[in-house]
Amino acid sequence: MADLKVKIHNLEFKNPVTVASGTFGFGEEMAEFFDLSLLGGIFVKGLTIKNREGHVYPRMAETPSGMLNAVGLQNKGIDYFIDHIYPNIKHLDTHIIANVNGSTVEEYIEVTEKLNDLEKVTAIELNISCPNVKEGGMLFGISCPSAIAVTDAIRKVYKKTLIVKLSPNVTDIAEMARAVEGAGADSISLINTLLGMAINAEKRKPILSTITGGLSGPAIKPVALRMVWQVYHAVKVPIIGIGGIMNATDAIEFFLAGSSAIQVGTANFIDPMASLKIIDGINEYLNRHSFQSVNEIIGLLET
Amino acid sequence: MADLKVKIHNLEFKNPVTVASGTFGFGEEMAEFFDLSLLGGIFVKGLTIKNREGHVYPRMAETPSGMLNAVGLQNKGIDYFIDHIYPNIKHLDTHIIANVNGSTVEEYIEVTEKLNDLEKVTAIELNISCPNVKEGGMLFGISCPSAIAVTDAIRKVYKKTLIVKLSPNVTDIAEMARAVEGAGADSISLINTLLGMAINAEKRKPILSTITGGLSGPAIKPVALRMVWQVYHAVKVPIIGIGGIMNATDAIEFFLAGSSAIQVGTANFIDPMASLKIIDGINEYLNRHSFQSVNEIIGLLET
Amino acid sequence: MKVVADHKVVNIQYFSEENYVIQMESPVDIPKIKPGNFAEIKVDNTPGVFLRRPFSILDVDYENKLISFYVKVIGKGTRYIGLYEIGDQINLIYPLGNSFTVSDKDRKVLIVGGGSGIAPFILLGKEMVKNGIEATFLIGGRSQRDIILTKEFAKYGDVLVTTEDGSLGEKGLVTQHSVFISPQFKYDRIYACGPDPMMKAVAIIAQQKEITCEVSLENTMACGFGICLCCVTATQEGNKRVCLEGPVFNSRYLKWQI
Amino acid sequence: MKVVADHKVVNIQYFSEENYVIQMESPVDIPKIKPGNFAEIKVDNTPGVFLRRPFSILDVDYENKLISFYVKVIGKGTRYIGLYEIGDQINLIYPLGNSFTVSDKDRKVLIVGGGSGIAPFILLGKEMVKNGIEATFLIGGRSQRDIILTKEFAKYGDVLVTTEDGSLGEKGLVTQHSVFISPQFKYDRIYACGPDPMMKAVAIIAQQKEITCEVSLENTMACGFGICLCCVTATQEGNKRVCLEGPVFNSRYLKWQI
Ligand SMILES: Cc1cc2nc3c(=O)[nH]c(=O)nc-3n(C[C@H](O)[C@H](O)[C@H](O)COP(=O)(O)OP(=O)(O)OC[C@H]3O[C@@H](n4cnc5c(N)ncnc54)[C@H](O)[C@@H]3O)c2cc1C
Ligand SMILES: Cc1cc2nc3c(=O)[nH]c(=O)nc-3n(C[C@H](O)[C@H](O)[C@H](O)COP(=O)(O)OP(=O)(O)OC[C@H]3O[C@@H](n4cnc5c(N)ncnc54)[C@H](O)[C@@H]3O)c2cc1C
Ligand SMILES: Cc1cc2nc3c(=O)[nH]c(=O)nc-3n(C[C@H](O)[C@H](O)[C@H](O)COP(=O)(O)O)c2cc1C
Ligand SMILES: Cc1cc2nc3c(=O)[nH]c(=O)nc-3n(C[C@H](O)[C@H](O)[C@H](O)COP(=O)(O)O)c2cc1C
Ligand code: FES
Ligand code: FES
Repeated sequence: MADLKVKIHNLEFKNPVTVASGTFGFGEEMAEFFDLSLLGGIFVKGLTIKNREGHVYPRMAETPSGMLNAVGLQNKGIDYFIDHIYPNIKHLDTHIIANVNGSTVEEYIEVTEKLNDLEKVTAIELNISCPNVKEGGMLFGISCPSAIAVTDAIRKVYKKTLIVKLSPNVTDIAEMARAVEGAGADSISLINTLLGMAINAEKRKPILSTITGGLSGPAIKPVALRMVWQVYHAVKVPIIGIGGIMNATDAIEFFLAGSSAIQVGTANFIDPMASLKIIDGINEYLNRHSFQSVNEIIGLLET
Repeated sequence: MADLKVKIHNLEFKNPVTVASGTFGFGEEMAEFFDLSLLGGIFVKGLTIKNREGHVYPRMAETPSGMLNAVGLQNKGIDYFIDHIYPNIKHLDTHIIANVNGSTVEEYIEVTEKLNDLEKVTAIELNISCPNVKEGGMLFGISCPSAIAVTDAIRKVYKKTLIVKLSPNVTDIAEMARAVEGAGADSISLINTLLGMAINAEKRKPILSTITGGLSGPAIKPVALRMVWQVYHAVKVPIIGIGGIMNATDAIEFFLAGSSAIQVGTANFIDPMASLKIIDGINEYLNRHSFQSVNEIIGLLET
Repeated sequence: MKVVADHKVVNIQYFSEENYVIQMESPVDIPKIKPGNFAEIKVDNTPGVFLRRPFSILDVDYENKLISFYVKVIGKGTRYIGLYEIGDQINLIYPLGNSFTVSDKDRKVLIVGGGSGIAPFILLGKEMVKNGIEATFLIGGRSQRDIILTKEFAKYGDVLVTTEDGSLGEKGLVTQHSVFISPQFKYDRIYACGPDPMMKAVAIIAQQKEITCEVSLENTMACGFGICLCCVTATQEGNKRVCLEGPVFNSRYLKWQI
Repeated sequence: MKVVADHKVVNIQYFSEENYVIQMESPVDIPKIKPGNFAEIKVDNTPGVFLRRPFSILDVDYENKLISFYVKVIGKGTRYIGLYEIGDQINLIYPLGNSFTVSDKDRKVLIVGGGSGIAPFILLGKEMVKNGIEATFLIGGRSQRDIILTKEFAKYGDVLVTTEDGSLGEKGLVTQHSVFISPQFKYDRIYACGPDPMMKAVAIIAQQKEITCEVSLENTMACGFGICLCCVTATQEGNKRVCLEGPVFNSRYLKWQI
């Protein structure tokens, strides 16, 4: 058994395989499939200050090797999470990371402040990249000054590990990464979904109620890998790689490009056991190639 | 038979199906498959002022529902085109459109000026979006001032139809489109490839010699459709839609989103007859839905 | 716990080019399946199919570990599943979703199915018999060829049929069947599954007659087990996941535009 | 004109789990195939396979419109092609690429094949016989199980074998075969197809002995017919497309790092 432990800022993860926000609920539903404590961490569904019903149906479109979603951050709000969900998942022996959303800097701050006291929420992931709603903050995530403003504000009120999640819908991802690192991010996760669109030619209508939505799945993996690699060469903080990871080989590619950990997203929908298989596969790869630890392959790409 | 004629600026195309630059050579090789005069137009392989050998092998990587390329604008230079290729294709009864590349505004101008005199080259496509090389001008295509500068310079020296090809690797595609429209573009084509990367996990090396390359194919269709739709609502000039078009349904989606014509790219590699099948399929769709002309469905998306 | 496993195809029976029942063998004991539960089927090797496809569980044979589905061909996935060969493996996840209410207070129930919406009603029929509830099945389709499994339904209750072209049973839509205007019309509960307009029409009748009506909704699903939030339907208490809080809902709980 | 058409699988013969010959029937008359020509095979319904796959044409039967390929399993596509069933349709494009030079000035030639690189040499052997040229086939592989089709080659000339483990023929790499140091070594031309290092080693020997050497290169191809420029190899006259100006090159024309 190779050593799968990785560090993100000052947190130790038992393994580098976590699950992406919005693709694993709050974990509760997935407990019917496997023991969630086997995961390195769980990034829970995006939280907002108030209850959000999300967008109207239809919210999903299948695309070549991927899907579009327009969920629109449906969640019952931070207070409901604290009172009704957190108590059910806080016993898990894995990192629970809250995905924080807002439509103003103040909202981000309010949500974050409430999370400060949850002992088992060991980190937050600042989502400045959700393409679906104003509250998802993509507007924050596509310009440096606003990304700096929100990161800086949260840094002031949050003492634990601060992960900032970047949007791929930008001209220069390295610049964005440097900006949030400078503003105090302890780690950077990327990528969120690419803004896309699907059309029903027969009905001559968009498939999503919101017209455009977020593209995820293997289709975006080449873009995600490229951005991870660019950001790895732009910042010093650890990177959490996301985008189309379906199996252990995909995960290894992200480590080689510079990720210290990865998030499994859309793959959970197709194979709820995907993340466990990925953990096994990483171990198998490390053994086969005689690496002692996953840390040895982070950024090891020979260029 | 529905009316398939469309207009791009002052040019009439016998049908809206053209083939994308770099995915059809200079047409010569494809004449072994079908009569090229059946096409609406041919966007020939990117031209530069001097001979370019392109990048070293490997130049290609297969990805989920797509591929990455790093050809690097291999071509024998504009003079060779004029002397040795143009004479062989000028008899074709279809629009021949030259794809113009440069690493400086001066180079763009030089190439363009030489094309002015070629009677059968009825338009040029200004490529400010090739992610593979400096000469491909992606640096021009990802900032408004430089896109305006090169478009404006070419507008001054080119009197025929000027199509500007946009890069999808930007934060705000509508802004780019308005910029080049303002600088004199008669039409806008989009999208060029998304910047991506592929890794061989076993060898721990990038698959492409250039590390990153251009992502094309069905994987990028949702992004392309979204951008066409955004640009359609941002500019008045006709749009030529590109990105992952494999069949007539895909093409119809691009018309609905606002394209006046489309380019078939990567699909040519998998099915050299793809563009002919798409022409037939468009006709079939129009008949089935009782449209007289393809012009009726341009931008018809009900939102 | 859920079953997530490769199942072996043991039989495919075509009723027409567009309708078939596929039966598979489970490698593990099949857990208790309730009427209305569904499975997510992974359709391998089909261009353009990326996500799983949801199908109601038609029938189970616990002893022989057999599970079957009734599939109507709609697009790529439903066509391809019918092309599997005996012995091929198909990955299934089940049981998913909630189920129809079976109340021993009920005496007589009406079960209305249209198209592939009849699928959950074999298991429901069995439960009715088990609980001594008298079931009437009302099956609708476009024409005779769409009306299948009636012999099977007849084992669990009366079977009424409508076809739009009148080729079998009464002519018209299910909701135009004479049973609804019969003076003897007296049911404690109505169940409906089928196209949205059909379910809405049934729900309206139920509401008028003040009878509880349960409908099983369809929806585009990315996961099928509650984690993506793509499959919501608007209810009196906000958006609910059709795959988890549904697919069965009391029609009055839904915020349908009826 | 090129053939672009669905072909019916009529036979698949496995030599081992990793080697097979697949034969297909063309719906149209097969145009003249030259030794070295290849085809682009469309591998349908295989996850992760988006582009066609190039394969040398192993043999053709013009009368019965049959075309065959020798496939070595490397990854997804090559595995899947071998799983087609008799009667299935596979889309092919051919003939593609250039071909080996067959010169009636030659008296004796040496044909060196390794792995799937033996594929183009059945057709080449036939041409040799037709032109009265004496061919010697030198076939290399890792072990006995990799050495196939030797009976077929024997129809067109002498057959020499090397295996790395010595299980058949001489032990070692093809280039270590005693033929190269034999005093009788006298060939007018050498043809080679196989892994790059093997072809380079053969080319070096040919150069030393001042014999013309033609090699058939592999390369990652997106199209296979000259339009994508993805498959280039560096030559004395700049980058050339392996799919169009190749796959056969005079080894001295190549800018190999030998
Ligand atoms: C809980 C549940 C139970 C179901 N049970 C059955 C069953 O027992 N038998 C059965 O035959 N079918 C059933 N369905 C429907 C079945 O899931 C779809 O027909 C199938 O997913 C279509 O897949 P496809 O690949 O063939 O179609 P695609 O190629 O994906 O789509 C073809 C067309 O149909 C539309 N479409 C596809 N699925 C749906 C949907 N669910 N709602 C609305 N439009 C859709 C698409 O937008 C597209 O226009 C059920 C669905 C749900 C949600
Ligand atoms: C002109 C030509 C003729 C050929 N003739 C034959 C033949 O007659 N018989 C035969 O068995 N094979 C032949 N090949 C090789 C064959 O095309 C490849 O083995 C096949 O494309 C691999 O596909 P796959 O999906 O199985 O592998 P993939 O799953 O695509 O790849 C598996 C691994 O092999 C590597 N790889 C795949 N193809 C190549 C390649 N062409 N060059 C270098 N690395 C590669 C990939 O990078 C990857 O690491 C020929 C190739 C060319 C260019
Ligand atoms: C249905 C769905 C819902 C999502 N919701 C969120 C969210 O609430 N917050 C967030 O930061 N990202 C969200 N994402 C983005 C994912 O976390 C991830 O960044 C993206 O899907 C790319 O990874 P993948 O290709 O592995 O899915 C969502 C993605 C999907 C598909
Ligand atoms: C191999 C290859 C070479 C290309 N070369 C050029 C080029 O020279 N000039 C250019 O403007 N675009 C070039 N492109 C981009 C295509 O014209 C097109 O914009 C892109 O591939 C997206 O369309 P598709 O998904 O249909 O392929 C190239 C694309 C590929 C795949
Ligand atoms: S389909 Fe994913 S939550 Fe219902
Ligand atoms: S493979 Fe496309 S040019 Fe050779």
